[in-house]
Formats: sequence, C-alpha cells, structure tokens
Amino acid sequence: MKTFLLRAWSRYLRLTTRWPSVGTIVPFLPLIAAWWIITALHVFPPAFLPGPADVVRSFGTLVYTGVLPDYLQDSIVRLVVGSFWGIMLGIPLGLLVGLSQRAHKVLWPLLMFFQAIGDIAWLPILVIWFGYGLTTMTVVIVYTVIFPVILNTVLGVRSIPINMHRAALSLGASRTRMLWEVVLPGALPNIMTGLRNGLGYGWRALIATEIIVGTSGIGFLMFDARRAGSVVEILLGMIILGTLWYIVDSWILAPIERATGQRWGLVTK
Amino acid sequence: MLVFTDRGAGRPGAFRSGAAVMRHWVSSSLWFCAPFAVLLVLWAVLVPYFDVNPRLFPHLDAVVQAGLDGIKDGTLIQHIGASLLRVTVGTLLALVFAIPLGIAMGVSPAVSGFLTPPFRFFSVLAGIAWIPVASLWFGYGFGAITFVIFNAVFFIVTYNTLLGVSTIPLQVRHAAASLGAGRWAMLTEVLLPGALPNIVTGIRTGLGFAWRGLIAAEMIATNVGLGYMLFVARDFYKTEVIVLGMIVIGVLWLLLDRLLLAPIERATSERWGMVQRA
Amino acid sequence: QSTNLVKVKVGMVAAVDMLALPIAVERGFFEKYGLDVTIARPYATGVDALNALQAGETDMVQAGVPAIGAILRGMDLVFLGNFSGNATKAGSDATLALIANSGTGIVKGDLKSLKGKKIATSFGTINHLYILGLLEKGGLTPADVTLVNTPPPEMTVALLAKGVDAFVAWDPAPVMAMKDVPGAIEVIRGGDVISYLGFNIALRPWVEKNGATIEKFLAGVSEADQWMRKNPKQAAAIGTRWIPGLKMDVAEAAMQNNIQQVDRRISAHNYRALWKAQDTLQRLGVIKTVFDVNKHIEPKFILNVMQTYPALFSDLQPIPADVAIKPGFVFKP
Amino acid sequence: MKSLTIRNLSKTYFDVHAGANVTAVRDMSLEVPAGEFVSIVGPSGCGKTTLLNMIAGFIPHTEGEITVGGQPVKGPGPDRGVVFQSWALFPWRTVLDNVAFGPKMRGVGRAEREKIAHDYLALAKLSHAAGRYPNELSGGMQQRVGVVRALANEPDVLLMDEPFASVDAQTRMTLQEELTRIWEQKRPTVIFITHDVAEAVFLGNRVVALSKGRVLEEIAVDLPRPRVWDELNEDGRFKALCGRVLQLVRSA
Amino acid sequence: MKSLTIRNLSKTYFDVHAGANVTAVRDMSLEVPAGEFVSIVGPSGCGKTTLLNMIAGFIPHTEGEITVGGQPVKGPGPDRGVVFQSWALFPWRTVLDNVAFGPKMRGVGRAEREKIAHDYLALAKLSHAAGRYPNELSGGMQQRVGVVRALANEPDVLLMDEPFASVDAQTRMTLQEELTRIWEQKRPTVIFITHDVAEAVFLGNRVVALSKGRVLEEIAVDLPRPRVWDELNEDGRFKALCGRVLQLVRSA
Ligand SMILES: Nc1ncnc2c1ncn2[C@@H]1O[C@H](COP(=O)(O)OP(=O)(O)OP(=O)(O)O)[C@@H](O)[C@H]1O
Ligand SMILES: Nc1ncnc2c1ncn2[C@@H]1O[C@H](COP(=O)(O)OP(=O)(O)OP(=O)(O)O)[C@@H](O)[C@H]1O
Ligand SMILES: [Mg+2]
Ligand SMILES: [Mg+2]
Repeated sequence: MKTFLLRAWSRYLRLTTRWPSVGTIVPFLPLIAAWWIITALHVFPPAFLPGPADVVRSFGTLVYTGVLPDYLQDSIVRLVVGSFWGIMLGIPLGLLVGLSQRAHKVLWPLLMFFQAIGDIAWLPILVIWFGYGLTTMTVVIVYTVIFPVILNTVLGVRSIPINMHRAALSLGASRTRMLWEVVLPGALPNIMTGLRNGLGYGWRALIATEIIVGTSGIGFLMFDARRAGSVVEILLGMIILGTLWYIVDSWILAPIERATGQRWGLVTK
Repeated sequence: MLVFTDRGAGRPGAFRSGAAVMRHWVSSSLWFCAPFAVLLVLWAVLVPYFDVNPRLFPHLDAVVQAGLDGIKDGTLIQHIGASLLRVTVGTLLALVFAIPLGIAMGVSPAVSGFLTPPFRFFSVLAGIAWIPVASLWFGYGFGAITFVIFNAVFFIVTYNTLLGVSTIPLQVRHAAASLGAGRWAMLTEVLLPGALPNIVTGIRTGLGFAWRGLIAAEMIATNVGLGYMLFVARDFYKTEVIVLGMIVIGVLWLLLDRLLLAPIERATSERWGMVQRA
Repeated sequence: QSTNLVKVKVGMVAAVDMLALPIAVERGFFEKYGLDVTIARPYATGVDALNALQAGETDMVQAGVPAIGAILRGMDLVFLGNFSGNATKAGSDATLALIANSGTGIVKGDLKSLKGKKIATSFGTINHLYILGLLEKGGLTPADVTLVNTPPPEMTVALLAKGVDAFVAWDPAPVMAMKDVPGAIEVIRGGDVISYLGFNIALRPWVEKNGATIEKFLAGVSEADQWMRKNPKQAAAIGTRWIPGLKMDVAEAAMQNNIQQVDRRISAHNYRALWKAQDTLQRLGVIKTVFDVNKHIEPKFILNVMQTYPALFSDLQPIPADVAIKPGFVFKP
Repeated sequence: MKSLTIRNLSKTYFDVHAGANVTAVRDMSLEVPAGEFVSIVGPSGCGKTTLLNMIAGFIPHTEGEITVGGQPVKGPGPDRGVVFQSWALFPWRTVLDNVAFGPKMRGVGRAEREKIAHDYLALAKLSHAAGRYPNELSGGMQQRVGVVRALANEPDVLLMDEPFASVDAQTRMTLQEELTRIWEQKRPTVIFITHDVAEAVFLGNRVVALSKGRVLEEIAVDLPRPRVWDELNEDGRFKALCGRVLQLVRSA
Repeated sequence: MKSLTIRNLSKTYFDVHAGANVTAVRDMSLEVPAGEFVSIVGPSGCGKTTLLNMIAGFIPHTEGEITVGGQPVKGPGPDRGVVFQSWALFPWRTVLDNVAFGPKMRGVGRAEREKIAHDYLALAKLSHAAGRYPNELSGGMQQRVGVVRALANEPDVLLMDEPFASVDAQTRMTLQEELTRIWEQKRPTVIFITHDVAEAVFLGNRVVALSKGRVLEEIAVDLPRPRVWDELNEDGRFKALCGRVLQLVRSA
C-alpha cells in the first residue's frame, strides 16, 4: 500500500514536471469533490451552501447579462490603481526606514501604530472625507498594501550582509547608486514577499471597501446579493478573486522571483 | 541622511553603568513617543483652528472625554478584554498552523508543489467573505470571529516563514545534517532560528491584519469588543468613539510590538548578527 | 421635452421597502411630473446614504434611524415624506418579525418565552427599536435577554448555526429564515409595537431652494407607491432586478408585508414615531441628547401633494382627524 | 571506522537559467581504506568541493557510485563530519554551542557536551571566545570553530575543505600537529582538501592530485609518524615529496 | 597615489548584549609612504581585518587618527579598493558585472568597462566563467573575482585581506607575480594581509607583524624587483627574511 502510494506520488511528480498545469489543477480536485459531496448530501441547507453547479449557473447568468465583466473590470481598475500607489510609496518608504537610523526612529513607531488600525476602521472617516468614489478605495487599498511592503522591505534591507554595502562603497558607488545596485537587489527576495502579502491583502481590502463604498465591483456583487440572502454570488466572487490572484501570482510574481532571488542563489528552491 | 557605515559595530562607551542604561532607556522611550506627541499637538491645534466639524474629525478633548467615560463605566475595558482574547486565540491558532506549514513548504519541494496552488488561491479571500460559510462550519459567534482572525494572520505568516527557510544558506543546513541533526533537531535548531527574522516580520504584519480582521468580524454576533464599539459608534456618527477605538487598537498593538516582538528580535536575530541593528 | 425636465439625484439602500424609487424611474412616473431622476447607487446602509448626501453626491436620500444620529451630530436634515410607515395609526411594523429556532423554548406568539434567550438584532436600526418594543410588550426588560449585534444579511446563518436563539430583522431575512432554516418559528410579525421610520431626507439649504422639485418628486414616488400597492407581484419582479440575489418567491412574500405600510403621507403619528425613537434610544443611553422633531420634519410639501393629487392616496385609509396635520403643525409629546 | 569507495563518479551541474552544463567531476574512481588520511590537491575549480559534497551526501551525483563503509551514500549523516570551505557556522548559536552541537545531537548531556566543547575550543585556542556569537569573531577564528565543531563529533569519516586557509602560520602548524595527533588516536578516515602542498604532504598517507574533475595522480607519503614540523622541515624526503606534488599541481 | 598615516589608533568593540569590551587594535601607529607595498602578518584575531576596515572607512575608530593622502578618513571611497576576507561578491550580478562594477560607478561606458572586466578576468583565468553568477563558482574562483574586482577599479590605495587564501598554489604564484607587475606599473599604495610568510616577503617592500592589536615589528624587504618565484626560491636572502618573519609570527 505504502509503496503503491509512493509510486503514485512519484508518477504524479513526473507528470507535473512535464505538464505544470496538471500540478495547478490537481490539488483543487479534492477540494471541489468535498464541496460537491457536502452539498449533494445536504449537510447544510442548499440556501446556505450552494453547490458547484449553482455557482457555475450563476456565473453563466452574470456573464450573460454583462454584470460580471463590468464589475470585474471596475474591481481590477481599483486594484491596479491602489496597488500601484501602494508599491510606489511602500518600497521607497521601506528603503528609507531600513537605511536611515533617523527615519527609523521617527517613522517606526508611527508605522506600527497605524498598521494596526485597519482599513475598515478608517472607512467611516474616509468616506466622509473623500466621498464614495475611487479616491476612498484607492486610499484604503494603498493603506493595506503599504504595510507588508514596508515591513518586508525594511527586513530585506537590514538582512543584506554589511560587506555588500562596504564593497560597493569602496568601489565608488555613490549613496544613491547604492540603492539601485546593492540595496534593491539584496532586499529583493523580501520585497517580493512583501509585495505578495501586500497585494494579496489589498485584494481583500478591496472586497471590504466595495461592500461599503462600492456601486460596482466583485465585492459589491457579493454583498449586495448577500443582503438579499443569496450565498451563491459570494462563493462565485471568491472563486473569481482567487483565480485572478492565482494568475497574477504565478504569471507575474513567481517568474520574477525565479529570475532574481533563486537565480542569484539568495533563496534556495 | 542614509547611514551605511558602522551598523554592525558596537558603540563604545554606551551602557557602562546603571545610570547610563537608565538614560538610554529614557532617551529611546522619548524618541519613541516624540512622533506621537507631534501628532497630538497638531491635532489639538489644527482641528479647533480650522473649526473642523466633529462629524468629519473629532476634537482631541472629545476623544479624551470618550476615553475617560469608557474607563469610568468599565465598558472600554470590557471591549478591550473581549477583543484581546479573540485576537490572541485567532493569532495563536494561525501561528500554530502557519509556521509548520511554511517550514514544510520551504523544505520540501513536493509539499510546496502540491500546496502552493490552493494556498495562493485562498490567500486573497477576505475574512468577511468567509463569514457566511465559516459560521456554518465553526459556529456563529466566537467560531466565525476566530476564523476571520485566523484567516488574516495565517497566510502572511506562512509566506514569511517560507521565505525565511529558503534564505538559510544551504551550507548551514548541510552542516547540521552532517553533525547528526535529525528532522526534529533540524527544525528546532536550524530552520526555526534561521527563519526567525522573517517569522517575526510575518507576525508583525499578520497581527496588524488580525486587528483589521477583528474589526470586520466583530460586526457579527456580539455585543462587546472594539470592533463592535466602532460599529455602533459609526451608526450614531460618534466620530470621537471611532477615533478612540482606533487609538486604543494602535496603542495596544504598539505595546505588544515593543514589549514582545522587538525584544525577541533584539535578543535573537540582531544579537546573532543576522540582521543589522536598527 | 426631456430638456426641460429638472434633474435630481437620489440615493437609496438596496432593500424591498425602498423600491418605490426605482419603480417610479422604471415606469416613468417622474417624467410625468417633470423630473429627471437618477438613482445614485444603492448604498450599503442608511449611514452610507446619509454620508453620500453630506458629501454632495445626492440631493435626496431615503433613510431611517441613522438620521437621528446624524442630526444630533450637526447635520441639518429635513424629513419630507415616508417611504415606509403609516400615517393612519400609531404602530406600523409589518415588515419586521421575530424568528426563533425550534427547541429553544421560545413559543410562537409568546413574548415572555424570550426571557434568558440570546437574540440577534442590528444595533442602531429599526430592528433594535422593534425588539425593545417587543420586550416591553412582553413585560420584559432588555436585561432579561442577551442582545447581540448582527447585520441583517447574517441573521439566517446565525439562526441556522444556532449562534443565537432568535433574531429580529426586516424583510427579507425573516421570510428567508422561515423558508430555509428547518423548524424556524415566526414568534411574531409586526404587531404595531412600534412605528416604522423611513423618510425621504434632504439637507435644509437644498430644501429651501427646491420646494417645487420636492413636490414633483413626492408626487412621483406616491404614484409609484400606489402602483406597488396595486401590483405587488410586478413590483416584486422589479425588486429582483434591483436587488441582486433576491429570489422571486422571497420578494413576493416580502412585498406583501411591505405594501401594508407604504404610505408617503405625514401625520402626527410620524412625528410621534420619531420622537418615541429618540426617547427610547436616550433611555438606553445610546444617545445623550434629543432634538426637536418639529425642526426636522417639514410636512408642507407632502401636504401640498396630498391636496393637489388626492387620487394618488385614494386607496389608502384616510388619516383620522385627530392626527391629521396642517402646515405649521407643532407636535407636543 | 569506515572505508570509502568512489567508482566512476560524475557530476554535472545543470544551469537551468543559462541552459548550460558544467561538468565538475568526471568518471572519477578512488579507493580509501578505513582509517586512511588522504590529502587532495588540485587547481581552483577542479571539482574538489563538489567531490566532497557528494561524499557528504549534500548533492546527488550524476553517475557512478559512492559507498562509505560499504553502504551507498544516501544523504548526510553524522558518520561523516564536514568542515566547510565557507565555515557555515550557525549564526544563532554561541561558539560553545556551535561546537557542542554534534554531541547534543547524539544526546550527550549538557554538562558533558560543554566539557567536550571546551576541550576542543582550548585545542583551537578559542577558549576566550566561547560565549561569543560567530559574527563577533575574526575570519580565522570562525574557521577554527568550524574545524573543531566537526572534530568534536568524532565522526568515522572527516571531510575537510581547506580548513586552515584563513589561519595564521603559527596556529596552523599547531592545528596540523593536533590533527595528526587526533587522527593517530582515533583513526578516522580523512579526506583533506588543501592548496598548501606542504600541508598536504605533512598530513596525508597519500596525496591525490585532481585536475579538471579527474584524478591526475596519487602519491603515497611514506614518512614516519608522528610527524612534527621541526623535524620534517629539515627532512629531504619531505622536501622531495613536496616538490613532486607542487610539480603535479603546476602541470594540472 | 596616496600615502597612509596611522597615529595612535585604537578600536574597541563593544558588545551591547554581553556588556563586554573587546579591544581589537590598541594605540597603533604606522606610516606608509605613497606607492609602498606593505605586507601585514600576525596571528588570527590580532586585529588585521579591523585595522583594514578602519582604513577603508567601514567602521569608526575609537581613538587616534587615520589619514589617507593627508585627508582624515571619513568613510569608504573609491580611492581605497578593498578585497574582502569573505569575498563579498554581489550575488545578483554575474562575474563580469561584478568586476565591471567599479568602472561602471566611475561612469565608464558599457563596452569599455566590459573590456576592462574581461581583461582582468583573463588575468585571473576566469574568462570562461564571466557569465555565471557567484553562487555557481568554486570558492577559489569567487575569491579571485573579489581580487580582480578591486584591481579593475585601479584605486590609489589597495587594501587586501588574505586575498589568495583559497587559491591553489599554482594560480596563487601567477596572481602574486601579476600583482607585483601591476603594482610596479601603477604604483598604488598596498596594504596586504596574509598568513603566508613567503607571500608577505615576496610581495612587500616591508612586512609589518602585528600582535594583539599592536605593531610588533617592521621588517624592510630589500629584495630587488621585479621578483619572480623561480629566482627567489633559491635566494638565500629571501629565505632568511622568511625565516625572520616566521620567527616573529611564532613569537607573537
Ligand atoms: N563585530 C565584532 N564584535 C565584537 N568583536 C569583534 C568584532 N569583529 C572582530 N572582533 C574581535 O576583534 C578581534 C580582532 O578581529 P579581526 O577580525 O580584526 O582579526 P584578524 O586579525 O583579521 O584575524 P584573522 O586573521 O583571523 O582574520 C578578535 O578578537 C575578534 O573576536
Ligand atoms: N552550484 C553550481 N552551479 C554550477 N556550477 C557549479 C556550481 N558549483 C560549482 N560549480 C562549478 O563546478 C566546478 C568545480 O567547483 P568546485 O567548487 O568543486 O571546485 P573546487 O575544486 O572546490 O575549487 P576551489 O579550490 O576554488 O574551491 C567549477 O567550475 C564551478 O564553477
Ligand atoms: Mg572548493
Ligand atoms: Mg581577518
């Protein structure tokens, strides 16, 4: 039995190296099966836990009526704008705090303080300030993206062996060039993890924000339906978000990681 | 402004005597508080000066008053107590699962190959979206709230642990193996300490998100907790209570970071020279 | 012709009792009175709708209890009509219900059996006022039960997962719980325990400048009200389009409850309802001060509409003389 | 003590990114009887560290066979102690705890393993640094910690990769003499990589010269033991052997 | 080219955690005229790397004074090139880019700086590895990259910390001869730390022996240049000097 399992496993591994997409899909199969069985057995009333078929059907209708594509587009635009600013502000701030003792002294307590106060706590005040538009959403997403990015960048900068700095300085690198030549690449593995965490949580924040300030978007869709008592759209929304994120992660973030940190031997595979 | 030199080196002459240690402690505490003092002063001066409507942003004294009231009638303490308990339980649960998983994924390509797709998929699904489903599984109330917090901490700590493990130089792991370290010793003696700087950063960000998750989760099935306090305050436009809640959360978290995480960091990864001193 | 229509932007919350607004838009009632109404967006809650009003994103919104807090915090709101409520009697709560789990010892129709139970309600909303009214009616005090806060969409799950013994909420949650939660008991529906609060609201400066527009608007929604009362099924169908996820059967049941208190008119009962709500909240300690209801209800526009277009209200019970009001009416508790 | 057999061993690094192959060890065979001390010399990049890593079980070989004590190598184990070219100390443990790590893994009690560690640290003249962390040590000190960490575990096979490269001449001689002394006592099988020709001859029973991943030549060292620098420095045979090895390395 | 003056220099490391002081350099004075080649020897842990770090401007000194070209040292600069004991290559740059880093910082155009880098790599026999990343090199190869990276920048002062410790005997000799050749051409001021006594004498105009953070003695090396191993190996004066230095190190 054990050897059989082992053989099956090694067969599976070989299969996934040949066709990586198999490795992407197979792990989900048990999950979907479990979901399907639970709903088929009516462990919970169907109104509370719809099955895969219901979700697919609602996907069909929402696509057909054009609601889903529109909402998806809105959500993605918000996310892109928010993430862009989150990264553009987060990485430089992280570098600053990681490099400068003085900036660390002043900013670190503030960072710690404000990172605990979540986006949701800010929302009531933000909507009064900025209204119910893109600004509020952007602020919330930036606010969410920025902390993981900053904290991980700081850690990355501080983990660069000191002799790297020294080598570059004594080879004539100016302080500004150090940033590009030493600090950024050296901190990159950590920055990537910060990005991954930050963008992931930005995605989450978008949902929370759309519930309250949205007129459209996946989060709005999910919770509007929820107010009317439907769970199908929630599940559908989760699946769409998860899939989108999967694509972003494995088509953008993971290749960058492979081409940098792993290539340079900074992280082991 | 950028300081590169002498970061690993000691500072001669510091902390020679008890008095010096005291002085250092006082000065670092002052430095720590200074940014907040500036914010408070700005707040106390600017809000009345521009005559900001309390619905937009409350006056400092109103917030102080709300805090005093809450302390006097005991409700604030109750809210804090309830929230702290939930955050603690949710976070601990998350750590218990996240750190081993992160290590397993960092060590074994097979595990990470199989788990990475679902892991990536689920990592972006917000806690509140889970509430309807989670409450079916874990029970409405404490179960669902704990799950939301767990969900907020779990992924971030796992990713950071994973990174921490994979940045341990291979040779160090080899050294331990050839000195006879078994699986367990490898875990406790090499992987955990080696990944520690990253784990701490993971916990630091994760806990931040735990508080956020809490606020969202305490909208359901409860009549106590800071999230609940914010929620009710919002319905009655009590901005001073909202801001009070934010400040309480921030301060709690600062205390936690300064009294727990920062000392851990100082005693470990900084002490070991794995990261440069801040 | 559309060029001389007056443009107005109105906000609503996606809920069954707000539907007169989209119905008036869809069926063209506003054009009839010379208005071009855009519905800004369905907001998540009344608080958000009021925030949007403050931020200038809309000219008018429909909201209920949250407006009390907003006025106390210095928003100068004026109430112009009722989207849900009743001008002819003191109580109107047909859209609210108390639903309990079986096996909790709670008995249908017996409010006393609530003693010691855990009941979910949405704090700071009409649900909250309703359960307080029910407790009083049953001879209980709030201390006799455990009230926990839960947003209406979560009510049914809370009940199913046995996180609470019972909940009070507005439709469609009670309708759905009866349908989806096995063994759920409708302990009480409505019962005229409290008066519903649901107002057409605008900011005072806007009200002062746009009297004519307000009357056109009220006429339009009143016609929609009447249409809804007459065609509940069709109204429910429109509802399923405006409220995503709303199922037809649920919508129809909710609409049946809803039309029992679709009455745009204002009488002394509505003044009392607002006053009473404040009084309850103050006794509860949720608010510290109260405002004068006379300052914030402006009946003259709806009174004009009632006079100009009596046919719009002909299917409703007439307002009893002792509570009927004229312009300049002053409410005394 | 265990013997070591290497048969037709090859190792090709495949660079996924560049898509290029680098063959570090090709078709190498070597027989080391139990308890022998073999010095390995060869130009930089000829595959010495790669060979050592394969014996230690850190990296898989591409072709061929390695057995230690008759058992094929499957992975790292405490029977084969390793001294790393890049030291590889645990930054999170003090010097003492680094050295006591091996005994700890064997389950030796605290008091005893600290005694062992202290003894070995004294041998490397590092007693004063026992409580420090590796990042507070000089390069040579770190290297010596790496050496005694491996010694303290008393493995059957000792694999040492340029263990004295960063140690000063005087300390180096002491360490070399200590190493021969320990070797004579415990008789582990030793693979000792060095660039110092005199060191290779002084320590080894045999000197193996590598070149481009292959064994170029093996030279038996039949000098009597115990070997002491003061005597050997004047010894003609020693000099002759050194000259031959140097010749070999130069031609490699 | 710049002269180097060290006056009453001290360095004490303070260990915040242990609360202990370690004095690595104490009251040291040294005068190096522009263009001189000074070898520094001394037992492990005697403060050589610390001294070098202070000259490079990496760490502040506790007391005393260092001037380079008459200017007090304030921080690191491209006038002082450094070869690190631990190599300190940039893992994120290829070998070629590592070597081309200095010229790039000086603003040399791509084509030219790659030419420079290729020339220096050829000198270190590393042309074949130009496109690889440091983690794909053997230890000795990495060390050689570190050396030519410093050389390629043609600094006024060269600070080298055991630069040939991991390089095999043959390559080492070549590199030593190359270094003397370059030094004779460009005449930088060189501080060369080594544990190899013969190397110290072969390369230096002067050998400075350190002990416990102090200068123990200085020995002038008056051998004629250009120096070539094949000649010096037989040279009596060379051997005598080596003997004297070895004596010194042993007594330190
Ligand atoms: N960061 C540090 N913190 C505390 N002590 C240190 C630190 N760096 C070096 N030391 C101590 O200073 C002394 C001198 O170290 P240094 O690195 O200068 O020696 P070295 O002469 O270069 O030795 P080696 O030949 O072994 O490289 C040593 O005792 C060492 O332990
Ligand atoms: N991880 C790797 N990826 C690709 N090539 C590698 C890797 N490690 C080593 N090599 C190559 O394999 C060859 C042998 O390297 P190895 O480290 O075994 O040499 P070595 O004999 O130990 O040299 P040195 O004396 O310089 O330490 C070299 O050409 C090196 O570039
Ligand atoms: Mg090697
Ligand atoms: Mg040194």
